[in-house]
This record gives sequence, structure tokens and C-alpha cells, in this order.
Amino acid sequence: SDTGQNDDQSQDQSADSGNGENQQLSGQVIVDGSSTVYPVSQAMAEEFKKQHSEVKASVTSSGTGGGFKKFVQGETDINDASRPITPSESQKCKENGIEYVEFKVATDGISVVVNQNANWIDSVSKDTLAEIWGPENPPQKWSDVKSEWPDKNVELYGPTSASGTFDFFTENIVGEEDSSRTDYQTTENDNFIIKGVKGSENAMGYLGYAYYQQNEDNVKAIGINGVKPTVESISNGEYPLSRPLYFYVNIDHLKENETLREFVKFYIENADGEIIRQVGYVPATESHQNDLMNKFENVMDGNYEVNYKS
Amino acid sequence: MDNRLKIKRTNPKVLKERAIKSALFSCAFVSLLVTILIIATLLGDAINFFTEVSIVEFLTGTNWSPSMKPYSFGVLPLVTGTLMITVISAVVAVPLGVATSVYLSEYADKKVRKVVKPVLEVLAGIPTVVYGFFALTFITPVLQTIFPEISLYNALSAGIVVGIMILPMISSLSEDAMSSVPDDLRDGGYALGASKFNVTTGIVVPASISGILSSFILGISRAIGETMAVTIAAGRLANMSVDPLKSIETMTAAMVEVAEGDIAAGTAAYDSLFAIGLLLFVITLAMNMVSQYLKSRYKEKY
Amino acid sequence: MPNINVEEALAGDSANVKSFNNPIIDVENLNLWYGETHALNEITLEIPEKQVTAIIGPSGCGKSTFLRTLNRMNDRIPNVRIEGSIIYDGINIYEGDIDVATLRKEVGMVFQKPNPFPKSIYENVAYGPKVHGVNDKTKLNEVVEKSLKNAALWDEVKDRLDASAMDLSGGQQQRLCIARALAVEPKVLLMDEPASALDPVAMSKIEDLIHELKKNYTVVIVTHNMQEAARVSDYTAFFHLGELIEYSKTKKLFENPDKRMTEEYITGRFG
Amino acid sequence: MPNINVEEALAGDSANVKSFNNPIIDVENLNLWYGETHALNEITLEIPEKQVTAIIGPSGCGKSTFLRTLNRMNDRIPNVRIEGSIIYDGINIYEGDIDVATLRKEVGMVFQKPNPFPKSIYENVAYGPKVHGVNDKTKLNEVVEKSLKNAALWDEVKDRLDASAMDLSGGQQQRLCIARALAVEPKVLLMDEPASALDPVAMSKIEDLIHELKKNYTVVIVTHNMQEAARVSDYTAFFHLGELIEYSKTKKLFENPDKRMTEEYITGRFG
Amino acid sequence: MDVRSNKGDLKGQIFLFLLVIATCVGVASLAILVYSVLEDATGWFDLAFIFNSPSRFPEEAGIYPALIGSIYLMLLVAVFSFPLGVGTAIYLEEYAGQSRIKNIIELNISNLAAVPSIVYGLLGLALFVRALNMGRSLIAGALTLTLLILPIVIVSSQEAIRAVPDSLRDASYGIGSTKWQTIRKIVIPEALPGIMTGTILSLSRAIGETAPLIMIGAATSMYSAPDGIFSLFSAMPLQIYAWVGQPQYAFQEGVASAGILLLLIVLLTMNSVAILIRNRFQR
Ligand SMILES: Nc1ncnc2c1ncn2[C@@H]1O[C@H](COP(=O)(O)OP(=O)(O)OP(=O)(O)O)[C@@H](O)[C@H]1O
Ligand SMILES: Nc1ncnc2c1ncn2[C@@H]1O[C@H](COP(=O)(O)OP(=O)(O)OP(=O)(O)O)[C@@H](O)[C@H]1O
Ligand SMILES: [Mg+2]
Ligand SMILES: [Mg+2]
Repeated sequence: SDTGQNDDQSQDQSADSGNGENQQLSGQVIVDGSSTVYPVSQAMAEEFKKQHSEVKASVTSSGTGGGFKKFVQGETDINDASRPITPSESQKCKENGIEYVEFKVATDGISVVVNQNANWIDSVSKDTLAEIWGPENPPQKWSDVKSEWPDKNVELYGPTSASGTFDFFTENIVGEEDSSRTDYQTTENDNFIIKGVKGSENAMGYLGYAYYQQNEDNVKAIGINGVKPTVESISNGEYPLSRPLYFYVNIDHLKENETLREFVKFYIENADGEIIRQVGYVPATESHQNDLMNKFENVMDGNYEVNYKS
Repeated sequence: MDNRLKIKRTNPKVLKERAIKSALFSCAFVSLLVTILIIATLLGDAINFFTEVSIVEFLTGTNWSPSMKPYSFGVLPLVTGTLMITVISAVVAVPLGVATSVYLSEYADKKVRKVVKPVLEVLAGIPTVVYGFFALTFITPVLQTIFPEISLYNALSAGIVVGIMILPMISSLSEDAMSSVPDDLRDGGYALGASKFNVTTGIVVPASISGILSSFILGISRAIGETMAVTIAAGRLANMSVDPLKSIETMTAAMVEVAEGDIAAGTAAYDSLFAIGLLLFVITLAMNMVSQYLKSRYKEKY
Repeated sequence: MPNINVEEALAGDSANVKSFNNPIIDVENLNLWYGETHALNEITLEIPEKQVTAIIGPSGCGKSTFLRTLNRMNDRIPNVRIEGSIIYDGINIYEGDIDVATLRKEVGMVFQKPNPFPKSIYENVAYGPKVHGVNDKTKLNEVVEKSLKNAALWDEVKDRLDASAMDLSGGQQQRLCIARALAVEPKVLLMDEPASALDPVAMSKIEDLIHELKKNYTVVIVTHNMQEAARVSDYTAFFHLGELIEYSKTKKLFENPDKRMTEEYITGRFG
Repeated sequence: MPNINVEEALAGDSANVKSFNNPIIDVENLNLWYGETHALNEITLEIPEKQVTAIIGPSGCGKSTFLRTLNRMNDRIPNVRIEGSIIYDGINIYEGDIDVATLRKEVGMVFQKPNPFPKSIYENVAYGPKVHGVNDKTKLNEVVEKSLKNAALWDEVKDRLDASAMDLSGGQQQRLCIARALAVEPKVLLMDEPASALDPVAMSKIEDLIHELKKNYTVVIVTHNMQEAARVSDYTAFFHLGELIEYSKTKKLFENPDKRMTEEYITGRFG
Repeated sequence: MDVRSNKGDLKGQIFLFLLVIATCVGVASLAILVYSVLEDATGWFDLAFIFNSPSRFPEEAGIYPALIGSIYLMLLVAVFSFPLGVGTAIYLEEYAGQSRIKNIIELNISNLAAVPSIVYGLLGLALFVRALNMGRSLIAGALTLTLLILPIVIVSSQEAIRAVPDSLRDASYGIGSTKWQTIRKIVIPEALPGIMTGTILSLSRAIGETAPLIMIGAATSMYSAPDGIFSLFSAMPLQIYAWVGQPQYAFQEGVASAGILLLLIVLLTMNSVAILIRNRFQR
């Protein structure tokens, strides 16, 4: 992505949304939540700010859970989430009289990566992955998994158990959320998974698609059940570890705060395009984007009922 | 007239002195208030936590796994992790810090002191995140050449980096304490034919021991409470081992993990953050009581 | 009511001092500047071994400064510049690699302002011997007791050797500092107004001590007290504004000074 | 060579002192303990206004301690316990709410060890007046000059008022501290061995000053120097081991003391 | 004896050697750190970086809003923590005597020094952001950091005040100064170098802290600079933290390093003021 391209694009966008009479927005928007979604919100805020220079947009990444803790108190306008809201969080909103609406903005594909030079592996089945990462009798040597694999120690890198990535991976691969072997290197910074895997031919790790995409030269993503993570395979759901990313908006704030309204609209309008791709995620399809827009309009028209989980 | 010296409560000078005293007391009171508020902040959720996890399991359990099945909330591995970082960083920073302060205060000439002291103080201001990366990308690789079996994330390099971080706290505050020892005392020593080494270790250091101990307490306290650097560099593997070459998890790292991860509030995993905070508070309180006692025994006054 | 008779104290011959057979310290053309201030100006004098030399002169004339040059305590003050030479025991102490610690062990000093260490009374006195390698407890106890006795302090503190030296009275602190200096058994003892804070009884004990010390040691003493100088010293040097005005046998200097200035000074008070 | 004749200095009548018409300070049954140490034992004495009272006694007998009780400087030492009363200007300064700052402004003090502030010479002297509200620059200059002159220091420092007081010689520092105390014009001036570090010339100037001060001020002076006590004071109190042994007119005390102990002490040196 | 023999001091030579080595270790650590930062920052650190807002394109990314946020933050922290910390120290050293309350407060302060910064974040969130309704404003962030560094300011000031010789206080009281006059004119100027050291160390700590600010919800990215103490804000370490976590190398290394470099520059500028004050008062 180069800069010139971006300039053109932002001009396009101002043409898109600069049609309102509300030229001089000057309010503020507070976004908090998942560090996975954070780059998306950050990019949206950046572009939005280019059109509305007086707006104050605060984007924080304090984790999905930490963000929801504030969201359920009505302290933030938007909460980014790398997982759906939990029933308890939803109930807190209900108790506090917070009405919210969920938007699924982008899709991530959790990528399993190995060293560039690891010629012995190219694709694995979900079951094999489960065997490697599962809690029961975790293999110590690769040859314990498959006899043709090298007789070398298994070195694993992954995100911490507090992250949404971990939850999603364990639920979809191991089969039970939060169930995993424990003897692997954990970090909350995905760049260090890359570093670890890059450094050893016997290493394997999993992380967000954005990180893989930036490091295609450094590590190799292996296929799962034969499907490799690509924009295509993630967006059409073919890739087994496609993971939706969300943001939640406080409806009261949405109604009161014109700036927020414009921001959310802007966010949805751009959910299908370049901005999302630039930060390394897979954008929404056109039809999905239309759904989001309809949902937004329904909320604004009052045709929307919050479906609290329990 | 004959009551001139008697303080009248309305005497403006007296009122002023009293007002100042009250104002200063209020300042001191703030710190008490902060403690009360911290306890209050932690207690609510910590109590929630203890309704789900028994306090005995928490304090005696040897397995910490709040968000990985099987869930388990034994805090001991975190305590040993914190202890290890504290000990390693103290082993690095205390001798280096004291030696540096002795050098700057007693040996270095004025120009060197004027440059080196502020230079070292810069170490105190480097963002802790940066320290974390420094440990991972510089210290660990160096250590790897010495201990090939060392983990990428390990207690040793995290401890070293925390030691570097608290170094200026110890060196600067100790240096201040030593340089405020009156020169008369040094003269007294030198005139007896004591060498510089003797005067420094036998007179200056004992005379400034209160300040030196304070600097230890502040430095080591920061090591105990240090968060980001260890979170990044020491790994996230809560294990009871005391092998500094392995990954560990400290109490503070566990707290950040919960606070910045995606775990939902209200779960035991989330509430454990507050329980750990409270426990850490109790542990440091006990340590401080001991050190206050020790300090009161080694005070020299001039 | 006693009459103080200085004349009596000044027995001895009245020859002027130029040089000694065997001076322990030989100061030649000594100049000292504090920054711009020329505090000692071309001082030349020899200090005889096993004698008491007194230095007198008005406040600010450079007595303390001079004393401190003799064991290089001036090294410790920034911006001091020294020219000239001081030969101690055959060696110019301002030249080449001098082991100042050994120098100071041999040329000990008691300061004008008492400066006890913030330690116990015992530790103050034992510090010197310990530094010089005496670790034997009984030996130390002996040294401490003997030094405190010599400094006329033992009776007052023998029951509280562990008390802080900082809680002593001014005069007690001064005697403690004397005891501390004695404990390392220097060959030359420099005393900067050791008796100024002392009452007559303590003072006379210190003077007795000085007489005693003379048998084995060399003493250089700064004092403002003419009688003391007269009583205790064999030779007296009179300083004025950084210059050595007159230096001769004590008796001579007090009875028949060469210089008008000396006469004015020593009689200025009592004339 | 002068003879020092104490007799001459002790002119005046020889009545013993019991009480004065109008004492400025009246000490009654004063006891003081440092922790366990009983440092002052049932001291009762009256200090006459506009007279000079000398306090003598062996080192460690409680002279400084006593002096410090008179303006409550002992408040500052931990573990001090005081019983008895001290009436100053009609008020018991150990009772009720006393404005110690005003007390100390009126009952000023010069300490045994010179303790100049680490500021310039000028600032040292100007400190007191400034604290008491004098801000006018010319007024301050006047006060500084006058005080330094009175303390016999002006000539030595007039060219370097901005230099640090810490670089002065011992005797200069002591005179600076006297100047600093004079600058606030106290009614009573407590001097703890003010002349001990002074040479005869400076000492005589200070003594002249004390004579001068007497016209308007009350002076209480601690000294080890019998001649000085004899020359300068009107009344003398002799302390021993925390007790007031004898208190009478100076002439009486020196010529014809009531107590054997007094006689032994004052003659002990000169007999 | 031979005063010329210098061999007796071998111990002293070894000692000095060790001291120099120790000092060098600290200096060398800093040199390595700064060198690696500089190396990564070259090419990224320029005026545009300082005056731009953050961006998802590394070439355009700047730190201006966070820079201004940090500067405001430090000014506020200094304004809050200096009087509070020094005031507490004065109370404890000059007024409290040997009382029980003094022991309790002192114990409490050294205990606060060990409370993890994240807990201060929790406290700031509960107290300033919520209870006092300050929101995620600069002032809430400054107050949170103030509490965090208060123990350092207090303890170091206390030590500095304690080291002032009592004879100076005697001298001041002896001419009738009140307690406060003595403190203000004699004790504080004498203790100032030590107090400044504490202030330098604590402000340094404050400027590099991330966790508590994230806890109170300060922005990791802001696109406009704060314009008042109740304004939303970001701070440099937060922005750096965000960059370091980005997938692109250009952010992790270049842009983040440029941010660190700028932070060090700000830190040095801030400290040099304090250092000037310290040097002026140091004897
Ligand atoms: N702070 C203190 N704590 C304990 N004891 C003390 C303290 N100050 C003085 N003393 C003791 O009290 C006694 C009286 O001391 P003080 O200073 O009054 O003596 P002094 O008469 O002034 O002696 P000098 O002439 O030597 O100055 C001495 O025995 C001394 O050791
Ligand atoms: N550290 C210093 N820096 C600058 N000048 C100094 C220093 N020490 C002393 N002086 C000056 O040098 C001169 C000599 O000082 P010195 O202390 O030798 O006098 P002294 O003869 O001992 O006087 P006293 O009898 O008052 O102690 C004085 O004018 C003094 O002000
Ligand atoms: Mg002198
Ligand atoms: Mg005394």
C-alpha cells in the first residue's frame, strides 16, 4: 500500500459521506476493547479525522474483556471485540440499562505458521493439530505425531490464554474452549510468535492473519484440512479458522452523539474496502455490508430490539 | 503586655504556623487515603473471587491456570515468579547501584558526577515496554551464548532488565545520601591515616545508611511492582520452578494478562486480578514491616 | 586568687631558631592559594623532632591552613594550589607518589571543630587501630581505654562506651577526638586548638599529656591562648596574614620578640 | 611580657547573690534529663537584667544544657524531660502555649560549635532580620555592617560578603555566628563559649562588645576561660555535675568562694 | 616507614576498579539501549514524525497528539506531586516527631511504592474517572500517575531533609525563626538537591508508564492533541506500545523507535531543568 493510493481513496470517501449538512462535527468518540480489532478502529478513526478535523477520537486497546467492563457501565461509545459478548457481559448491560448493537466488521483467519524451511510439513488436518496442541499426552517430538516427521523436539509458540485468539483456537481445533497443552511459549505480542518460529525449523505457532500476511517472507502458513489462509478462503468461510471480528455500539450514545453516528456510519461504509485490507484483515462482502447498513438504519429508526444473552 | 509570649489562638503568626502544619498533615494523610482506597478498590472483586475459589486453594495451590483448562487458581507459582524477578533484579541493582553511588560520591570528580548521574537517571525513564523488548532482543541472545538451553522467555533476562531499570533509583538516591555526609567526618577519618576505602566503607556508608536503605526499598519495591517489562520478557508460564533459565509468570504479569486480554469481567479469571493485587499488597506490607524494623536499628545521626 | 605568670613558663634559652640538626618536618617556601586568596605566603620553617611547636596568630591568619598542609589534609579542599616543599622524614610529601594514608597515620591531626563519627564512643576511638589492622578485641579494649585516659575522658564515659558520640558535650567531643588521634600512635601530632573548648582541668590534663607525648612524639599545636603556648611549647611560630612573622624558642618569642608585630600581638591583650 | 592579674579584673562588692530586685530570668528547681541521664539537678538561680552572668564549670557539667533551657532550644532534642520553671519577663516559659519563636528572638543564642548557614556571609547575617520582617535593602545593609563590625569581623570580610560562609576560618565562623545573633537585637544574649576559638585581639573586641551590650542587653555567657569570666561578667555561676554549686558576684566567687569545690576548680589551674 | 610505598593500597585500587566497572555497566546499558533505538529510528525520526498524527501508514505516522499529551501530563504530575510529596516529607521529618502515626504513614508509603502500576490504574479508574466523574481526561491520568510516583518523591525528600545537619536548624531557631521559616529558608534549600533527584526519578518513571494509563482508558491512539485538562488524551508510551504491537515491521522497529527516541529527548529536556536546579544547590 503506498501513500498516493491512500490520498486518492480518502478523497473518494469524503465525496461519499460529505453529503450531509452537518459539516462541522466537533464532538468526541471513545473506542475501547480488543487489541485485535484495534488496528481497524484506529485506521477508521484516522480516515474519519481527515474529514472532520475537529473531532476527537480516542482509540484504546485494553482487551475485549477490559473494554466490555467499561462498556457495560456506559463509559465508552464503542467496544471492539474479537469474540461475541458473553452472557454475563450482556446481562450487565441489561442491569445497567445499556442498549447495544453488534456489528461484525471484518474477518480474521487464525494462521498456523511454521519455519520457511520446514519442508516436512505443508498442511495438516484439524485432528492432527488437535493432537499437537491438545492437553492430553502432548507430543514431545514431531515424530511422536507422525513417524515421517523429524525426530526433533516440538517447539510451540502461541498467544496467552487470556486472548480471544487462544479461546477461538482451542474451541475450534482442540474442540473445547480453553483446553490446551501448557508447555509452550506464550506472549501477548504476536510479533514474538513470528520471531520464535522464524528462528527454529522445529517450531510452530498460531496467530492472527495480519501478522502472517506481513511476514509471508519469514514464515510459512500451513493449510488446515488442505486449505491455506488467504483473503479468499477466509472471506468465503472455507478456511476452518475464520474468525469474525465485532464492534459493539452503545445505542443511547448513538442517538445522542451526532459525531458517533457519523463515525459508525463511516465505519460501516468502509467495512468492505481498502482500509480493512490495509490493516491485514478480510473485509466484509458487499451483501454483508448492506446488512450492516440496514441494521444501523433500523437502530436509528427505533426498529431494533436488543437481544440480551443469558 | 506581660502575656506577650503567651500564644493567643488568634495571633496571626500562630494561626499561620498551625495552618501550615495542618496543610502538611493533610499531604501526609493523602498517602493513607490512597492505601485505603486501593484496598477498597481491590477488596470488592477479590471477595467475589473468594466466593468462587477457596482462599486456601488460592494460597496453597501450586498451579496457576485461570483461563486454560483445567482451571486452577494456585497462586504460589506466581509468588515464586515475583520472588525470582525481585531477587535477580536486586542481585543486579543493589551492588551495581551502591558501587556506582560510592564511585560518584567519593571518587569521581565533580564533572564526571555531573554527567554520569543524570545519564543514569535516564534509565529510570525508558518506557518499561522498551525494557521488555531490550531483554528479548538483546539480553536473551547474549545469555543464549552462555546458557544454550535458556528459554526465549526467561526469568533471568527479565530480572536483569528490571535490575537495570531500578539501578538509577539506587545509585542516585544513595549518592545523595552519601554526598550529604558532612566533610568533617571524612576529614576525621583521613587524619587517622585511613585510606579512601576505609573512610568510604567505614564512615561514609554507615553515616548514610538510612538513605541507602531507603533507596533499596524504593528500588526493590519497583521491581516487585514492575509490570510491562516482565510481562514481555519473562514469559507467561506460571511454574513453580526456581530455574532462572525458564519461563515464569509474575503476579503483576498475571494481572496484566487478565486486564488486557479478552477475558470477560465477572469471571473468576478476571476477578483473580484483584485477589492477586491484594495478596501482593499483604506480602509487601509484611516485607516493609521487617525492613522498617531493620532500618530503625541502623540509623546514624550527625 | 592565682596570678598567672607567663615568665615562669618560659624557661629555656633565647636563641632564635633558624635550623635544627634533625628536623622531622622541613617546610620550604610554601605558598598556598584558595582560588585567588593567597592564604600562605612563602613559609619556611623547620619543625624539630620530639619537641612541641606552637603556632599562634590572629584568627584567619592561616594557622589551620598551615597545619593541614603538613599531612596533606588540604588535598581534600577543591581549588587549593600549593607551591614549595615540605620534607617529612626525608621525603617531599608534595612530590611523586606519596601514600597519604601512611603519611597521615604518622602525622595525625585533631581538628578545630570537634568532628566525632556518628558512632559509639568506643567505635570512634577503635576506628583508627582497626583501620590499621588491629582486630584483637582485648588489644582494642586496651587501646581505647588508654587513649581515653590520656585524653582525660575515661572517667566520664567509661560507663557508656556504647552511647553515641554525638550526645557528648562540646568539650567531651573534643577530648574524644584527641583520644581518637592518640589511638593510632602517630609520630607527629597536629592539634588545631585542642584545648579551646576545654575547661581548665581538662586543659591541664591535655597539657600534661602533651608533655608526656613529647618524650616520644613531635607535637605541633595551634592555639589562641598565649599562656597555653607559653606553658606547653618549646618553639613558637607567629603567623600574620599568611606570613610567618617570627619563629623562635618560645621563651625568646614571648620575652623578647624580634618583630614589633609579634610584640604587639602577644601583648595586645595583656599589655 | 604581661602578667595576668585576675584580682584586678574582679573589682566590685563581694555580696553573695540570693535574689535580685528585678531579675529578667528566674529559674526555679530546674531538672533536666536526657533519657536516663540527669543532666541538670534542681537548679535555682536568678539572672539579673542588663548584667553579664558567666557560667563556668568542668566540661560536661551541664553548662550548654542549662543555657539551652533558657530559650527552650532543648525542645529540639528527643527524649529530653524538663521539670521546674523558668520565668522570663513574668511568664513561665515551660507552661502553657508559649510562642517560642518570639522567645528566641528575645533570648538569642550563639552556639558552642560555629554553625554558619551554607549561604553567603551577607545572607547569614541578614537571615535573622529578614525572618523578622526587615526587607528594606538599605536597612539590611546597615544591620549587616553594624553586626559584623560589632562582632569584629567586618574588616576581614567586607570585600567578600558574597563568599560562602563555609570557607571562613574557624574563628571567623564563630564571629559570624555572633554577628548573626546580634543582627536580631535580642534582649538577652546567650553565648556558649563565644571566644573559645578566638585570638586575643578578636576576643578582646568581643569582650568590649559585651561591655557595650550590657547597657541595653542581658548577657549570659558560658566560658572555660577564668580570666574571661573574671573580666567580663558581673555574676558567676559555678556548675558541677549538673548542680549549681555556687552563684555570686564574680569578684566574690573568684576571690572568696564559699564552697571548697569552687575554690578548687578556679584555682586548680592557676594555683 | 616509607610514605612513598604505595603498595599498601592494593585493596583500594581493586575497590576503585570495581566501582568504575559497576558505573560503566549502568552507562553501557544505557548506551546499548540508546544505540539500538537510534539505529532503528534513523530514517523515521524527522520533523514530520513529530508534527503528524498517527497513521496506519508508517511513512505518515507521527506522534504529535501523544507528545502534547505527555508534556501536559508531566506538567500536571509535577504540579500535583511536588507539593504533595515534599509536604508529606516535611510533615514526617519536621513535625511528626517520633509518633506512632509517623511510623504508620512511613510504613504505608514504602508499601505504596511496591503496589504495581496496574493497581494504580484500577484505582484511578474507580476514583478519578468514575467517582469524581473526570472521565478519561488528562487530569484523571495526571492524578493517577501522581499517586503512583508519590512514594518516590516522599521517601527521597525525606532522606534529603533528614540529611540536613541539625546544627543549621539550631542556628535558625536560635534567632527566633518560626518552624516554617526554618523549614522554608534553611531546610528546603539545603535538601533541594536530594528532593530534585527524587522528582527527576519519579517524573521519569511517570513519563514511561503504560499500564495505569491503559487501565484508566487513555487512548492508545489519538488523532488530535488535547486542548485542556479535561480533554481526552494519549501519551507517548501508549502510542509506542500500540506501534510495537502492530504487524508491520516498519511500525515495530522504525516508527516505535522514533517514538522512543522522542520520548528520551523529552525526558532529558525535562530532567535537565531539574538537574540545573539540583546542581545549583549542590555544595
Ligand atoms: N543529646 C544528649 N543526649 C544525652 N546526653 C547528653 C546530650 N547532650 C549532652 N548530654 C550529656 O549531658 C551532660 C551535660 O552536657 P553539656 O553539653 O550541657 O555539657 P557542658 O557543660 O556544656 O560541657 P562542655 O564544656 O564540654 O561543652 C554531659 O555529660 C553530656 O554527655
Ligand atoms: N576552603 C576555603 N576556601 C577559601 N578560603 C578559605 C578556605 N579556608 C580558609 N580560607 C581563608 O583562608 C584564610 C586562613 O584560614 P585559616 O582557617 O587557616 O585561618 P586560622 O588561622 O586557622 O584562623 P582561626 O584562628 O580563625 O581558625 C582565612 O582568611 C580564611 O577565610
Ligand atoms: Mg583555624
Ligand atoms: Mg557545652
